[in-house]
Amino acid sequence: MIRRSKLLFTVVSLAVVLAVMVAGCAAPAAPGPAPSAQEETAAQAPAGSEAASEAVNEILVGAIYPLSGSLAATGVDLKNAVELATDIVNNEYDLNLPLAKTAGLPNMGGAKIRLVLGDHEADPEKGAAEAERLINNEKVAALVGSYNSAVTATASQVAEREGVPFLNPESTSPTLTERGFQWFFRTTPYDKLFAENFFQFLDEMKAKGYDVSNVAILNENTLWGTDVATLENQYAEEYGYNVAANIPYEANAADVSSEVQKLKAAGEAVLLQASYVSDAILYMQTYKQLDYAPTAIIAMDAGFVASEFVETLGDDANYILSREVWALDLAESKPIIKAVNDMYKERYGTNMNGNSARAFTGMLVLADAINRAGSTDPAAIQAALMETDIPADQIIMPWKGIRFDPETHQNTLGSGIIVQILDGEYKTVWPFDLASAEIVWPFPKWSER
Amino acid sequence: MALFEVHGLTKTFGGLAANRDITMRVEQGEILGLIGPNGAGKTTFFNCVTGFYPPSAGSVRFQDQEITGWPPERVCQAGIARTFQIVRVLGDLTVLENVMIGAFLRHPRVPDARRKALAVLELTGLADRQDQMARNLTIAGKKRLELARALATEPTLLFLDEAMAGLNPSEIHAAVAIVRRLQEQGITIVMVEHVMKVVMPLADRIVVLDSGQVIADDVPERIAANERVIEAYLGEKYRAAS
Amino acid sequence: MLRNRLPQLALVALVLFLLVFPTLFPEPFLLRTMILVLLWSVLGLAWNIIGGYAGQVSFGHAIFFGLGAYTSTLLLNNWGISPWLGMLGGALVAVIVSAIIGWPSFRLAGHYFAIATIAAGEIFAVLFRNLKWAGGAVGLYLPIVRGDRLVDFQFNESKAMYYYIVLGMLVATALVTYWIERTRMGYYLKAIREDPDAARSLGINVTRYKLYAMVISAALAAMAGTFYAQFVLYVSPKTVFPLALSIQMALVAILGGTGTLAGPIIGAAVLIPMAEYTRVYLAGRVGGLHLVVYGLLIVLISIYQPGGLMALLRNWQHRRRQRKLAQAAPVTAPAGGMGDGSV
Amino acid sequence: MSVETTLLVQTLVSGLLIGFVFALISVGLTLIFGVMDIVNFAHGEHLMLAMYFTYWLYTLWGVDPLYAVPVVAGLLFLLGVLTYRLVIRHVLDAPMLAQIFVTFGLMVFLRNLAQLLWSEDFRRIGDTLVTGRLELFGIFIGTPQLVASVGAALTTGALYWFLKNTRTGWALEATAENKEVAGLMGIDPERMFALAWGLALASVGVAGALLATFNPIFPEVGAVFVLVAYVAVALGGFGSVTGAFVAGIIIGVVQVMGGFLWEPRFKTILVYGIYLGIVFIRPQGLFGRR
Repeated sequence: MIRRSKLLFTVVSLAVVLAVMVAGCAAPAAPGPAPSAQEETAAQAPAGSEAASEAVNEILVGAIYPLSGSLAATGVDLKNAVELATDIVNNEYDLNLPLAKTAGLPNMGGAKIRLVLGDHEADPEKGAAEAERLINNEKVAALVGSYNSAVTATASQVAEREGVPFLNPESTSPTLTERGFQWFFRTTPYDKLFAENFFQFLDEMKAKGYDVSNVAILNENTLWGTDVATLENQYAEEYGYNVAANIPYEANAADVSSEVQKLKAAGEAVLLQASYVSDAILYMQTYKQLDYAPTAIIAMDAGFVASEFVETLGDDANYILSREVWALDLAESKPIIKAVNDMYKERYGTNMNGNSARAFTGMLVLADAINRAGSTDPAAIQAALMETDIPADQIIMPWKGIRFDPETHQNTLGSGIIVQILDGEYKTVWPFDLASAEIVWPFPKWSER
Repeated sequence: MALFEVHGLTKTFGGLAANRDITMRVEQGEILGLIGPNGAGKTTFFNCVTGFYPPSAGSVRFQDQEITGWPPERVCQAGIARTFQIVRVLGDLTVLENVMIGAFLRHPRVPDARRKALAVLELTGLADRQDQMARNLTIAGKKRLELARALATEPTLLFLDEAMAGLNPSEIHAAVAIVRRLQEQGITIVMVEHVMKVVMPLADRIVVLDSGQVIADDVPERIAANERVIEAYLGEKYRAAS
Repeated sequence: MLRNRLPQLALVALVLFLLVFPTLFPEPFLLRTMILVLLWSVLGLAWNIIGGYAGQVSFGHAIFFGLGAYTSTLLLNNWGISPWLGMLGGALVAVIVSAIIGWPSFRLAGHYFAIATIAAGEIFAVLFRNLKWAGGAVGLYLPIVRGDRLVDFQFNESKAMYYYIVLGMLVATALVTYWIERTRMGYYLKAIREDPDAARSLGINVTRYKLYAMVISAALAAMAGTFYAQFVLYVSPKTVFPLALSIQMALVAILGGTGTLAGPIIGAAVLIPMAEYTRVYLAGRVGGLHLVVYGLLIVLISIYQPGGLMALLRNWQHRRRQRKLAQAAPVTAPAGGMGDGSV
Repeated sequence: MSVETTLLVQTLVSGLLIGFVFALISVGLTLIFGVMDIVNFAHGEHLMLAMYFTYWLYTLWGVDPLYAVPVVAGLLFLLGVLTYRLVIRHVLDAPMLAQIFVTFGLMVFLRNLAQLLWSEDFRRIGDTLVTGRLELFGIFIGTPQLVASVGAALTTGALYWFLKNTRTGWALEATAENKEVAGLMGIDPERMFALAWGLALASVGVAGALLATFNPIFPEVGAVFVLVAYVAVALGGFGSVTGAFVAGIIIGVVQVMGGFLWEPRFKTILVYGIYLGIVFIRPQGLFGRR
């Protein structure tokens, strides 16, 4: 009897699983990492230790990203980007990018870079564990990663301990470069700069004769959102704007009407918002439902530039302004972007986005440094990174180039852009000289759209 | 001076009274039978005097000490032990462990508690099953285990709530024997029984409850002849029959 | 003769193995995994005292872990007080808080208690996310201290010291558990778990003993928290206060077998490496598949082996004993609930 | 109305609207507990499944969520019975821990399975029959929210009527009161348990379908609602349908009002605080028996 019910249970549960699997594959949005990833990780598992000996013609670089768990989708984008960069370094391509035209690293007899992946599931402890493993077991020469600021913090801490260069292409928490680390380098401009951009932008709008004196600050109150809000408050004061409301909220809420009510109570203002995607969407719906239309909504990217945002909201997503680090329409002023994006799209079926573009760039910067170092000795690579000087035309970012601050190791030439969603597309609207579309201002009333 | 006295004890649940103005006394060393038809309030009475329900009114005295409204553990520490109508053995523990937990009250150290427990198991004839899981015992076994567990706390006064219910004649016989032995050891016993004929030969005195009130308090012989008692029970019989 | 000694011998062998482990496998990632196994054994055992022995399912133990981590870290960062003292400080704080939470919560029946602990846990998470002086959501970074001195409780060159410290903590926790199991307290806690009313009728002050269990459990969890802070050198609400953490503490215990000494250790020894290695080898391939497997695993365990892995062992032993004493008292079948007299 | 009052009323209304949804979700949870003393920790995931079912019905066959309500309810009823037969039945006599963990494991399993199959992406049902909003005296009411609230009220009402006025309903309550007695009365507890699971998930199915009209759909969506549901269930007294319903609404209002009048980020503290406060004073919850 027991035995039979056991059997029954096992069989049925298996059946159920299979059934759902099938159903799932029918689903359009089923995740499927590129096959190349599999070979890579498959190779990585056994290789490891002996890789150290043949390091001469093969340089191992560790990449730590959220490959599973709640950020898996983003993690896969990032992984694809660093893979593409690696491939461009390892093989010959006619692109005006560092190391593209040669196969492998010329200064090291054409040695090739091999990526070793680590998955941190967005958990700082696991991030540190992976850094530990990649450095000691896989004997990687350097690390890139790790998207989530908190994870980057702990992972880079391990790298700092072990004395291995850690290049961070896409975490924007200011604290990261304020730790006085020797081995930590960051290519992306960070929230401090973005926050300042907002007010530079607002000043320029003022200059154009628009009335913008009040700002309201709305932020989710985890690590990132809190940092952002603090900075926005600082600059608001510095640039002489009045903060009409300052509302931190708990992420992943079921209902945000009280927050929106508070915003309404605050009156006319430019809303500076920092939210992850689930909240971003919920807020937009609540704005519409409660008819809240501020002068403008300027978002600190994240949720507002996630692919789901426009997909989910459709037309309701229009007219949102968001800071960005990158936008596809920059190709109009920078053809190299198109070339790279085409390669990316051909392999992974999607366009690049701010995250993948930054990861891609970061990987190239690291490769360039290793090449100039001419060895896998961490100290040499670190020194080379310090020397890094890549001109604007050799990167796919809208930056003035890449050069690290000798103290903080923050890229000093980075800069952000502001995009606006128009007909479901992200158009660069600021800096005005890079703009590909005319900005819509102020944010239209819900009843009038 | 009586060992245990109850004065005007009343317990009401949202308006309806389960015990109404009960007054009775228990003398040192006697076996008192507490009987009555279903729903007469016997178990409620037990729960009130052993601290599981706070009485709505009235007082409970034990050894010249006011114990009204004391929590169960304190009542037990004072020397009053009880068993439950629906057996509450600690199923996941062995028979020995069950009894040891009772014994710990007076013997904090494990070896002493075990010694005490083994003695009680001997007395209650459970010694041969000491390693069995309590949940695997028969109803009779479980009831006996509860009794043993209560005894292990070395009570002066012992409340047995239908210790015989659901037992077959031979098991009842054994149980009766045990109760007698306890009395010889000087333990005062109050036993609730639903079935009159079980208590009759055993009890020195019998108190009859009906719909929450004491309707008789007398020696067994005269209880048997008591009009109201018979009536209460006949009514019960009819109810049972229907 | 020798067979009866078998367990002791096994234990000795195990201890020896654990002692030489770092020298046998100095390789850092393996060592780190082992450290996590030991750390989770400590947490599992800590949870087991209140959740396993006393049967009060707590889904809020992250509170105490977190308090331990934060207390020592704040003491260190603000006043440079040694984490070792911080560890005691954290334990103290946890004891106080657990008493404050426990005292009223214990009046709640099983599920009310479980959910009350969830609620308490959430409150602490939100609270610490918003406490500026505790780093808020950003959390706290611990300064890197070179030199690997024992007093600093920080070791950058080799993880071995971390390993021995947490091993020591495990031994201590195990001894506490052993002591509880072998004294009146252990029996009382089990009695409370099985039937609080019966326990009270036997003169057991249920609330007091639950409180003892809670306080001890909390103190141990807090000490583990301090260790974690020193180990990861970063503390934040997201990492030390999440519900998931409380749940894994319980999971480790139930997987191995609640209310037993070896259970949580076995549980951790199975679960943690599984988690670590699935992550390493599945990285980037089927994201999150291992979590699906976990879920199924938990369900199957709860259904077919509620006693956890320990129960498997015990049954096996039991059968051996049964075979030995063939003339054992016949185990009578459990009588159904119906017979238990009328209500 | 002055601006302030408008804001206050608006906030109150929003609170009520979300409260009704909480209420319906809590009702299912409490039913299971009432009948068999088991907390379904996978309740949120069942809600999530309901929302996905609604979504697929809409995208694959263009069924409007409103019409999908009965279908999804039916599907979840079956799922409930199945869950009982395959999983829960096996732990009826198991220790409480096992009972808690079996549904907990179910939660982990379902949530990550959804993540694996349908990815983290947010999905939303675009245009439904109920898209839009009403405006009365400057107070805005989202039509979907309104419909959801009404639906929630009706479903709970129906459930309540069923429990009080049908033989099966009585049997169910009898089982909740006392299994032995119910057994003696010739009620088969097993059937009642299965029924309880069916009904509970059916009601969460209704909630899911209605929620899908305005809430984005993603694997963790259940977690967002279920913690509140636990609190509502305990607050209303485990097992009390009316209790859970009222408690759900109370929590909705408290949360939104509190958030508006106090710091929004302390909303959660407010809710859990009140919960703790009440259960400490009244461990059986607001409407709980015994």
